[in-house]
Amino acid sequence: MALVLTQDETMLVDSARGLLDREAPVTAFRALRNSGEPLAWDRSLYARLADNGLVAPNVAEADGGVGMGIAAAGLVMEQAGHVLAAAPLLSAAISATLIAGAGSESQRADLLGPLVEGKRVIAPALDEAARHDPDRLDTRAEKAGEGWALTGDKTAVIDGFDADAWVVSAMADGAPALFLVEKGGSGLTVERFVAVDSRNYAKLAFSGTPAVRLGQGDAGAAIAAGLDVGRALLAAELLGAADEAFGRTVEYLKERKQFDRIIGTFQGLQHRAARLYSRLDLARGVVLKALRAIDEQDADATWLASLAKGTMTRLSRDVMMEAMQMHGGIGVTDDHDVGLYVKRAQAAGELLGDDHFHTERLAAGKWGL
Amino acid sequence: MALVLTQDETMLVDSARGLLDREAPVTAFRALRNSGEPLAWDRSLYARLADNGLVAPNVAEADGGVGMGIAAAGLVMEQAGHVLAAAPLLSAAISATLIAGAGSESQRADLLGPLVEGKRVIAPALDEAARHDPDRLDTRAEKAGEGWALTGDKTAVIDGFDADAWVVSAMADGAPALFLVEKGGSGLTVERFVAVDSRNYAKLAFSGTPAVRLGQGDAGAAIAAGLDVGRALLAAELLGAADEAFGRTVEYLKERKQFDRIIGTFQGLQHRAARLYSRLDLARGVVLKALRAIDEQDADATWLASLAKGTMTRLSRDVMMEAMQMHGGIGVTDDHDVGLYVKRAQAAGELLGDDHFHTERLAAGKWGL
Amino acid sequence: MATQAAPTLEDFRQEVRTWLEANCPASIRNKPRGMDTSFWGGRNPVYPSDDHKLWFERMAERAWTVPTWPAQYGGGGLDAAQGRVLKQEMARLGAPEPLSSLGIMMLGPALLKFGTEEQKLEHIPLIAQGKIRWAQGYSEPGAGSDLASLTTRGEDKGDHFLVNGQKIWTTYGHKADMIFTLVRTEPDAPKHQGISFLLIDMAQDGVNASPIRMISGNEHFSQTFFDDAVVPMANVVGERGKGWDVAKYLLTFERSMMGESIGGAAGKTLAESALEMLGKDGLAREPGLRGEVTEIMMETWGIQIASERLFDQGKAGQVSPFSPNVLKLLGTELATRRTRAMMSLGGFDNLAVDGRDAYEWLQAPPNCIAGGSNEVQMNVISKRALELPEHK
Amino acid sequence: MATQAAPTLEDFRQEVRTWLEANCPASIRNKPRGMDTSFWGGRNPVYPSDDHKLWFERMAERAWTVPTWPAQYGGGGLDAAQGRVLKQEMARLGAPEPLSSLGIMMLGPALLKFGTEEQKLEHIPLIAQGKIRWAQGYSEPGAGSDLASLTTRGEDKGDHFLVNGQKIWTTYGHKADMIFTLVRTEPDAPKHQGISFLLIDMAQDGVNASPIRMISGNEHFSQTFFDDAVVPMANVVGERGKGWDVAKYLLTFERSMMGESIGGAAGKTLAESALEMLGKDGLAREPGLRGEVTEIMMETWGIQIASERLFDQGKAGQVSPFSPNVLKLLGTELATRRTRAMMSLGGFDNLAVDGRDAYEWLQAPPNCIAGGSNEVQMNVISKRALELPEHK
Repeated sequence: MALVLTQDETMLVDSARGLLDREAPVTAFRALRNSGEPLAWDRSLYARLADNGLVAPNVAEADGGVGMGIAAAGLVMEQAGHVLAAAPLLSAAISATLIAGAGSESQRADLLGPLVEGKRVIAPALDEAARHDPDRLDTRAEKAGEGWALTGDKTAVIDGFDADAWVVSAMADGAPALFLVEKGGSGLTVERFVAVDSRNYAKLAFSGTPAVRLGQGDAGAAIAAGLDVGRALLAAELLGAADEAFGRTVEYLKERKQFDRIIGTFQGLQHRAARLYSRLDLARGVVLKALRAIDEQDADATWLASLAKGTMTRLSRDVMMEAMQMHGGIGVTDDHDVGLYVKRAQAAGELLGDDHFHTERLAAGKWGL
Repeated sequence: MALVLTQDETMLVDSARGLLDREAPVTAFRALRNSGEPLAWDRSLYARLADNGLVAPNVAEADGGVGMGIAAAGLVMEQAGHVLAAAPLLSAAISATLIAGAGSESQRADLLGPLVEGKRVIAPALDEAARHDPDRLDTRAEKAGEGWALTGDKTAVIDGFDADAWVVSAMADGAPALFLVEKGGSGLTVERFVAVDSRNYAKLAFSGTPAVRLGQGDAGAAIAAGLDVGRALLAAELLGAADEAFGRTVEYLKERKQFDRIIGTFQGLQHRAARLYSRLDLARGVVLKALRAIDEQDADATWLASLAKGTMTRLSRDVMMEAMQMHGGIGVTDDHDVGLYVKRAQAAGELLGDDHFHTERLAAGKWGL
Repeated sequence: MATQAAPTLEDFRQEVRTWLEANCPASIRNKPRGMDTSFWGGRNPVYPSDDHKLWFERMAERAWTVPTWPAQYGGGGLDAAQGRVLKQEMARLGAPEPLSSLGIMMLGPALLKFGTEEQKLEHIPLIAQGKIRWAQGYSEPGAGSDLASLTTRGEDKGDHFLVNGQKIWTTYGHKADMIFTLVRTEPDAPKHQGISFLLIDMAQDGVNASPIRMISGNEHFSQTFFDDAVVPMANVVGERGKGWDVAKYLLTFERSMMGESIGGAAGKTLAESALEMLGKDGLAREPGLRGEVTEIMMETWGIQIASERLFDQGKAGQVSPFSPNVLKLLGTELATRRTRAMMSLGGFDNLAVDGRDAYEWLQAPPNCIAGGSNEVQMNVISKRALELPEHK
Repeated sequence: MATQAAPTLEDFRQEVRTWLEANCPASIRNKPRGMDTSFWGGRNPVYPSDDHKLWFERMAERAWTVPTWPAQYGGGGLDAAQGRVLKQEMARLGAPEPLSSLGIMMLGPALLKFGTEEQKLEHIPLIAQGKIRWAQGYSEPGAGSDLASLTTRGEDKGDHFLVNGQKIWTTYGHKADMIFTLVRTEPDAPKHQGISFLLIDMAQDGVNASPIRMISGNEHFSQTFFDDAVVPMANVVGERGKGWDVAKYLLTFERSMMGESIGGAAGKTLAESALEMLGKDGLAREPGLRGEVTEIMMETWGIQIASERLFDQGKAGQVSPFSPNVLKLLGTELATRRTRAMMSLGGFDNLAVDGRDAYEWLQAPPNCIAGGSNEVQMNVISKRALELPEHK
């Protein structure tokens, strides 16, 4: 596994960054937030991203995708993190992984094409606890005629409000399984959750809701794969967001004057900035390694996903604190962009497990502590 | 409880500092270390300390002491920490607490007078695990004629090598009890333990060793009191040592030139020094509060002892790291005093529970986490 | 060792306890502080509830809005120990402050120290009775923590100054009646001098304030614009050109307050919240989070002890001049950690944009910047407490 | 994605594995590194054991003491990927380095880049075969990390320099045969210039070295005194007066090495040690210590990945010039934390003055100072990577 980008990947990054800089600058996200639009993302932007092959680029060519792996999806997420692009990229990549992992051939053909084309938004609904706890799976699926019926509650559903469908985990016949629930199904309640990061989230309640099972048998491995992917991608997004917030802060240090000096000349601030630079430099390797490990089915892939998510949750938090502190008063006003990064970092940090969760997961799972 | 010193205490501090500065400067400790003298402390210095009422000033007047409480003992330890005075002050204060807590009236009269006068060194032997674990008590005491016989092993016995006697915890009749073991008893092995801080330590092995029981019944409360006292006093000593190492470092910052500048003018170092100053300022209150709480039998006394020991273990470690780093190369040579403080802080930090131990003790015991 | 509690103080405690229990309406006890549950006084008072009004009026009648201020200026006349007892008993009952006020927290102490007898007699009773709501106006756009470089100027017109300029981070500027502020009145003096401490009535055309929205959504601060604002000469506090001394004295108060408030009496401890939110079993499954909670509890206890020690040192006349800097630095940082830990404890649910925990989390970082940024605190400690040299 | 493992590399791996298994004596495998178990070569070689001697001779025969150096100067001639395979296979078997040498780690790379053909032909084979033990002499008393201010001077005597002055922190100065050093040879040049990189034979009256005892008790460093030491003109590496360029290039190596060594292949991981020392149950009773171990493991993994990435970037020609600074800063700090955690794990027993853990704990902090203190690393990152301005 080479921890440098391939030429194809470099081109993908350039294309993603170019598109996002043009069409999804932070001002666009701010406008969307201020509009109060419940969807919380921009349909035309998402269509443009799909047109450019940037939606779930991990979907295999055989399934209608570009087959560039999770590394490519991560690089796109990193660019999206830079501009806080509001688009259901994360949910698309996770759902695609779940569908590819559990679905039958025909289900993959039916579902993945439209997903990659940005025509259908399918949100993953895996969590049931306020603090991420993948072992908790109380939602039940029972046979109902030809299909299945779900009963239970889901929370922290990313891009789950006004989605076209949801991939839902539930216990079926004593094992975890995955189901597709279509919008408007009976006994389905979709509650919008308005979060500090102004993204799209929902809580779902199922009460005998009709559902189609993805494939057959135990979907535990597919769910685990979906979690790994989600964690690695969130780490990549946090890397982009932290990189951007840090970069803007360094620029501010070069401009702002206090006590008759450019504040960037104060060694107290210089050394703090140098530490963040160093940690970001290391984290870049960790995130890329996690993405590559998933693509190469490395035995450590799931642990590297935790390493990346845990590392980036903590690092992005520290970067955001310093970004606020070094910007001074202006950085904690709503008019300034720093706050938007702070809020996104907090939300992305908590989703699919924060630093504490992943530290413990590694301690117990990887190192047997 | 007032968190300022009384006039008597201020006088005690001045007297202790004066005596120690004159008769126990760091050079004296270094000479003792280099001599390889197994006792590792200076009998004449100890006699002078005792003459001045500085040995176990917590011993009540009724028991032959000056009755100034643990606060006074702590203030003396703090001064001893400043100069790294090698004298069995800590073991004296702990043993005195154990004897006062468990001993009969006649035992207190017999034992505490000579202890306070510096004529007999009695070392506490409570620990049995490499990592402090007061719940572990495998040493057994059994009736043997008029007296008792001990069997088991003790470690981390402070000032335990070549002591005149030891106060030893052991299980007797199903409850913890305290015993006095005299030097040269049969079935007693005293192994010298040469530690990084060049202080006096021993490991003891008992095999049917004759022992006199202190008082009767369950000595659990006396042992707990001894541990509280030991922890608070170690915190006080660490405060003195950290204060001294920090003060010397600040002075060095004012002298040393690098890159054509006094290094104390570098804001990177200034801010780090300011943080340590702030933490030391807070810690001073915490240590004094813990000492006062023991004297006033405050309900939180045992938790405050843990707060003080945990806080000072961590803070002194951070101070010592910065002392080395800010002194640069010279600070990590054996010729320089910084290393002596580093080593003492490590040892005093581990004795009777380090930061991890006390943090957990508070989490579970005080806050029910 | 003798304890502080002389019998008379214990009597006072009993009396206070009885009175508070009889007079503090049950409906307003043990409510979370902050947000919109405080009464701020002013020319157009807005009471959070009728019971708040009742409570305020009863307390104001005894002047227990300002219990330790001198009685001759309308204060409660209690000594420091009695004031502490009142505070403790209010905390014990969960009674709210009857009146939140920058006049009490900041201007009053400054007037008592630097004000003329006329100023004290004019302003202090109005503060005690909540008649005037005061704002604080120090910082300016571009100046931030560097107060010495401020440019708002007051032109000497004989019996008054004509003030022009702009302030930022004016606490409650758009809701206040009057503002105490730093204005450059001696244009020829060196930068650190020539600044006066002026009291300005905001009910005039020359003063306009507009709110600043913070990342938490609150609008406690504003920008304040002075455009030929008229300020009588009698409204200079302290000497002309020496406003810096008054401001420094006040900043000391503000800093201690910001730091100490962390250990605030009211509300649940972080450990209690953690147990409530995740339970002991839940915490056992997340040792990292449990450890973080424990460390914050330990440091919080340290800050509380520091605050207790500061009080004792005050009585003994042994206060370190740098305690406010230390408390501000460590206290505000600890608050950011504590509020962040609360966010983690609540997980996804605490991301709710209208949640109390999210609000407090976003309220904490500004305190590391306000009142002299924490970098300024470290500079002060480094230069004045440690006497480290400055680079020429 | 294509992996790097071309079939031929796999063949090479098999061949290496077989050869190592046949040639590395079992008695010296899987031994803790450091202390006195390494072979350092030199004119008066001291082998830790006969098996070490055998191992060294076998490796030296294949020039696998310096596997990736060019064959024409006596190197092993392997490419980077093959060199890595050899390293991995040695780690897998627990085989020690056959020859520890500052000649290999530092001088060799400098000579290969800056040396004349004559210098390469003269010195590199001797380094590869362990015939000369080299010392490094940069710092001076009073100069520390501020190398530009050094004062040891070399007087131009036509065909040689006469060197006078004093160096400190000379690595293995009192055990070495020759020393590479920075000497001011152009007295009229500005401070940052006028320094040359000289190779000095220590077997002469004009050079004397005495060991410095460190807090760990080791004596790896010395003070070296030059008193009319004679250095032929041919022993200038690189241009006269441009020794700074050579030293900077070498410091880069040193820094990466110091940082990367933290993730070292040999030995147990901290988690393994923790389980061995306290057991799973013991750790469960000390969640704080367990958490500390976990965090260090995570950061160690991060450093290992950084080192892997640096290698891949090297192959792709995409190395960041600041990676050495980053690795040095974070790696040496992590080592201090790791060795300290080991001290805690061992509790009282690890306080033993002759214990391995105590030795390593006391060995770690000097690395945060040596090779350019970590403050210097932060300065470099701040000024060059972030381009933050300097205060005039």
